Amino acid sequence: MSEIHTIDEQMLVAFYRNLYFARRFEETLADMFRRGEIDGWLHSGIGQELVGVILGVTLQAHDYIVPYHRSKATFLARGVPPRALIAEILGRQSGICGGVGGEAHAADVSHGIFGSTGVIGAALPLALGAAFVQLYRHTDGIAVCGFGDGATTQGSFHESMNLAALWNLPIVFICENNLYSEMTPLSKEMKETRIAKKAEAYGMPGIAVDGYDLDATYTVLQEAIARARENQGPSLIEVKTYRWHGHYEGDPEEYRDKNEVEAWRARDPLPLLRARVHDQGILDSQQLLDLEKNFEDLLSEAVAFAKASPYPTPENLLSNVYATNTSA
Amino acid sequence: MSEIHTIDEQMLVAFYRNLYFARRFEETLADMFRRGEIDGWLHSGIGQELVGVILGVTLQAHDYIVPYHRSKATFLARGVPPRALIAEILGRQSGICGGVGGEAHAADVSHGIFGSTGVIGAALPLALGAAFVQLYRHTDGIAVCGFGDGATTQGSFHESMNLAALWNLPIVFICENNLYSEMTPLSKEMKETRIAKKAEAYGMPGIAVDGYDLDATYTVLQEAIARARENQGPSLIEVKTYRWHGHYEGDPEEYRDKNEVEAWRARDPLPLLRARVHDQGILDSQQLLDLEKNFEDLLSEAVAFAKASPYPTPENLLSNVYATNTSA
Amino acid sequence: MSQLSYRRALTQAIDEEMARDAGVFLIGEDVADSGGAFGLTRGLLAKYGEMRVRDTPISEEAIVGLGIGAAALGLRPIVEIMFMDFIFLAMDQIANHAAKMRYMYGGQVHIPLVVRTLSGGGFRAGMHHSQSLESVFGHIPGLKVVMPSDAYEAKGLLKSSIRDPDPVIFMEQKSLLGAKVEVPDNDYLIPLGVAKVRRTGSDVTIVAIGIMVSHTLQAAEELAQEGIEAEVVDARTAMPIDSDTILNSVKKTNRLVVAHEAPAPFGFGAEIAALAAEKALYYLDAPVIRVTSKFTPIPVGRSEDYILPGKKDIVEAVHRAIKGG
Amino acid sequence: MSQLSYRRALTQAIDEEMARDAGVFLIGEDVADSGGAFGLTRGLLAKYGEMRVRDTPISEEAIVGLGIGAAALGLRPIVEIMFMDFIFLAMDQIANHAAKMRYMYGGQVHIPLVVRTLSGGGFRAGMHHSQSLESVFGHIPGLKVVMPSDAYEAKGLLKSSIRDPDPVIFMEQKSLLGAKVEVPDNDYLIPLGVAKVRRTGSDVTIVAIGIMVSHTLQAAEELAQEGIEAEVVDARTAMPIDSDTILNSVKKTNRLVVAHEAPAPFGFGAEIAALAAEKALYYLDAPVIRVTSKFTPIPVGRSEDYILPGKKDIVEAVHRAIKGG
Ligand SMILES: Cc1ncc(C[n+]2csc(CCOP(=O)(O)OP(=O)(O)O)c2C)c(N)n1
Ligand SMILES: Cc1ncc(C[n+]2csc(CCOP(=O)(O)OP(=O)(O)O)c2C)c(N)n1
Ligand SMILES: [Mg+2]
Ligand SMILES: [Mg+2]
Repeated sequence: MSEIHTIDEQMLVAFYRNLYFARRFEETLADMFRRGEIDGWLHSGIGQELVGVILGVTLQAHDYIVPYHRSKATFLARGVPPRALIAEILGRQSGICGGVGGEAHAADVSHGIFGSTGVIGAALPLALGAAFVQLYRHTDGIAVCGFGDGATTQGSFHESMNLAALWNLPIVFICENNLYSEMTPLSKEMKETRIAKKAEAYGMPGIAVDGYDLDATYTVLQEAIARARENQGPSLIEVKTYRWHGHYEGDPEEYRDKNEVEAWRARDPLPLLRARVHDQGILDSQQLLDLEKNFEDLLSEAVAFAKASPYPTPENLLSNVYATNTSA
Repeated sequence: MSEIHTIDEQMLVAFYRNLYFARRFEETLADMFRRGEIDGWLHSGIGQELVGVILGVTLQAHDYIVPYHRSKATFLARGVPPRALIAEILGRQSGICGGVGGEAHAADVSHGIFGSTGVIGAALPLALGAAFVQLYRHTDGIAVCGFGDGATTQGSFHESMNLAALWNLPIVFICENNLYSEMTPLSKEMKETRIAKKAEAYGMPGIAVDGYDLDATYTVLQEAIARARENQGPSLIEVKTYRWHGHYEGDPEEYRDKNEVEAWRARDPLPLLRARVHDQGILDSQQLLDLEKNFEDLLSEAVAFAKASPYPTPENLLSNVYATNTSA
Repeated sequence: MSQLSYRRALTQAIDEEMARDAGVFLIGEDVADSGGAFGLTRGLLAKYGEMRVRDTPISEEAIVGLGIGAAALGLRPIVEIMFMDFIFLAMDQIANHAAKMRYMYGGQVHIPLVVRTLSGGGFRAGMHHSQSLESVFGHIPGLKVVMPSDAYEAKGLLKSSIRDPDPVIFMEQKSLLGAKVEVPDNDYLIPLGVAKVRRTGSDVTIVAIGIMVSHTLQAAEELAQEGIEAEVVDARTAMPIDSDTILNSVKKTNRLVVAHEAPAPFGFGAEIAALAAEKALYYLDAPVIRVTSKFTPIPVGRSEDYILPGKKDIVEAVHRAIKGG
Repeated sequence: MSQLSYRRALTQAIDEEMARDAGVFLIGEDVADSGGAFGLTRGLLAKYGEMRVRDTPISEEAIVGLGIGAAALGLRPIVEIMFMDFIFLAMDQIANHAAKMRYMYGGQVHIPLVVRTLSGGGFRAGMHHSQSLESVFGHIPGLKVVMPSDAYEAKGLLKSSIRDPDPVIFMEQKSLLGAKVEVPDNDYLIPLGVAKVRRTGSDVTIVAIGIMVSHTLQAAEELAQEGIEAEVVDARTAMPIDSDTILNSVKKTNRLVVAHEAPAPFGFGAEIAALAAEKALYYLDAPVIRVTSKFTPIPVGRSEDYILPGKKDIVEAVHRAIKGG
């Protein structure tokens, strides 16, 4: 990383808006889950929103994101309507995937988001395809692929890093290292825990960054994105971050120390960013409160919309297996 | 690698005997293939025998080898009867696998050889099992796993290296880098072509060595073997070597330059080793000739035996699908 | 004898076999420290130590391969794949290596490996956490495939699987985890490849497997009230298939319905229907009917209820079978 | 119209489609510089350049995943897996992603991906170079599976597969590579999911797929000399299954034999037999007979001849079907 890139006022506000909203979105979902309003599971991204926000805000419309599996922040910051995202998580017809994919398999190709999967590690090969399409079409678009530390021990990580470097694909791999893979700590996933360093095996730059430091993360991401965009090749970014909630909502979290959680929570980038926006005089207290109030309304409306939406019909559920009208 | 280990006279002779025999064995098979005496394929290991010979001679009886797929030298040097190996390659009942496995899938567990497979890269996870068994049983035995450069781009390579380092398994990974994967040159397999360096991503030592240099290769292997045996952990050894024949016998070899082949052939370790055994006064010319003559007899006998052996019977071919008498 | 959940029956089976045979060990993601993502292996680490109960990284291919290697060389590994859907990542190791190794090495090795995995619907977690893949594995010569239908079956079949000399894919039925039945505290085995007639009847044979056995037994009760006596055969293992038990029942009832949770094409029902069409054709008085999931991926949330088959589908199928088509 | 080998028919199909549609590209191990391990893609690199014809490292999972991603975002990838046996390494990408992506994203994407792969026996290279896995893929909702039975079929079906909006597993029959038939030089398509009656007959229906079609046609000639007229249906695709064509034939001949190279359990024959038992039971005058390989891995060398099915087995099966069991 060279010197820190400056974030202009407009972007700072965009980051704040999106970070605030992503946090409230996550909190709202967690509450809903606790109240039994969500079928299946919920994997909270709370505490890890910053990277997704930066990506969502800074990437160009023709870039593709294969999102990190907790990153609802990416979806929102890219402009996916909150109501359609909640509806998807609730399995409703009005969801971005018609309510069939749900939390783990949500995609919105019209917003350049694709490749989400319930299979850890499987996103990376898919992301190669997105990068290859950019190359093939001679666009200046890129692909970004997010995943966790746990995914780096999958064979697919290795094959994908190798192929991306070999073919000089316009892609940025972003590993959100939150120190755990479900209940397993990093030290039981790998002996070499410096994930960024693994990039060397592929002849690719690898950079680690504190994911709670907005400026550092912004800088590292912008440089990697620029590299990819200018056809200088892929990068691996290891973002050191932390999830505040359990692996899934309801996780008893016996495997980690409350103090560890508290230490990360104490570094929460959200109030820091709010203070910065305020102290730099970009938005005053009232403007901040108005903005936050607006988001609460937006959220309530989105939840109400989603809850009122019907579930997929049998006809919906039998569609889209094939593009042609094939029946078995 | 620290300083070069000295090879004592007895071992030098053992290396010579085995290298000579392995070479003649390979040549004999290639001739037979040309004459149409072998069904299916033959993948010659000619030019790459040295590593297999060193391993076969120096490993202990309770060590396991998962052999590199061209390494007939390993089998022979470990004491597998040549007749039974040829019979296997000819698909005869008297082969080491009853003639069912053939060249690519030959194993001889009584000689500690297991895990060969027709699937590139699949041997590495299997080898983890062999190393794990040693650990589990508290033996001082180890596992050695051979594979080519092509295998290092498989996901299984990554997962296996990671797990071996993490669990401190007593294993030595040996990559015979012969610069090609079938018709594909190394530069089209990976951007970072220093295979040994890839070990760093796993927190494992990785050492490259000239596989035509007996002393260097011997030293590097002995050190890695000792490390594994003393529970200091796994290693990755990249042996730089070259196959003189095509990928398979009959390969038109359009993808490489004859001069490249000639340059490697000119460095053939076999005559060098012969001269060394002779010049050091360990064996005189007559002893060498006698020894070589003996091997010719052994080979002829082995070929004759194999050719005279029956093919598997229907009953043989229907056995061993299950250990129990299950029929579908 | 006590009421035991499917979950605890599985734990007990592993525990008893680990106590009995020092060669049995267990590896998988989150199986040790945290006792399994679903608590199935709780307590085992404390009892058997780190050598025998181990957490692994997310490396399905490597851990299954390790299991195969260790099995071939004399140990008895149990490898857990958290959800069956992820088993595809280890497919080469299972289908090309575990299944074929004994054969390709001419009988030099056994592969007493058990791959335990949660299968089927019930968690509403969608297409990557809900599949039942018994027929994919049953098609590969060399593998055995076990699908216990309740806690009693789970314990006896898992113990047999662990002792079996061949590789076994052991499919734990997700939606049965909490279901309790009487389970003996002591050692007992249920042989692999022997189906069980769970209910006798003369009007129709329903061959069911896994979770569908409970739905079928309930359907049979309902049918009995209409005067239709169904014979319910719990197939127990998708491979080997106990064709004698199945065909004998068909020859008696002259009608066949097959029920499984996986989709129909190339599924368990196809094989059973083919068996009947091959070996009991002249006994069949009505078309064979398959009760299966719809031919789609499994959607998330409650939508899965529409895709997966249930009691109602079985009752309807029997009505059709009785009517003769 | 000229005599063309299966091998060249495949090359021609790819060539024509690449010329026609700039979105079609081809990747795989050794497909570019050396024109394929079996020469199937010779000349394409020179013609279409490095962006569209690319050698890959040995990374089956990554290259298939790349193909899926590129397909979802609008290109038409052809990914070659050198031997079908290695497809297991890409199984998660194919079965969990190519197959399910359209469904799980609610129809936002198509996956016009073709995975071309050499399948079946014929090279005598044993268990890791000889499998036919159509039923494994046919079982997964979302995939299509194509098995061309001669050069004419190969060209027309491959062209359709490339244009198809869904993921297709295209199984090139190894032992047919050199076999020649008349093949039009021009553009023609054979629709996926439409079986072809290759020979009409009234005494028995033989449904065959892939390489077994040629064995079956030969068997039919032999049977004709005994006065038995077999109707031979080339299924062409294992998924979708053209049940109409198959059932109509069965309803006409009242006897059914199914022939495929894969083993019987959960195989193509199981599905066809089940179809008949479900939808044409009352038309069947004799047990359905499956002609398949034996239920073992495939041994190396000439031993494979004993394990794989051939003309003789078909003739015998028909004799049994005619006798009625
Ligand atoms: C192939 C596969 N194996 C196991 C799982 C179960 N699983 C879901 S999330 C997870 C941990 C992932 O850890 P990481 O990649 O670090 O992401 P995090 O959840 O920490 O954000 C596991 C093991 C899975 N979904 N896919
Ligand atoms: C999974 C898999 N993919 C492809 C092949 C076909 N294949 C056989 S050998 C080979 C090249 C292997 O190269 P390398 O590992 O360098 O070993 P070498 O043959 O050079 O000794 C390939 C691609 C295979 N056997 N297995
Ligand atoms: Mg993590
Ligand atoms: Mg090589």
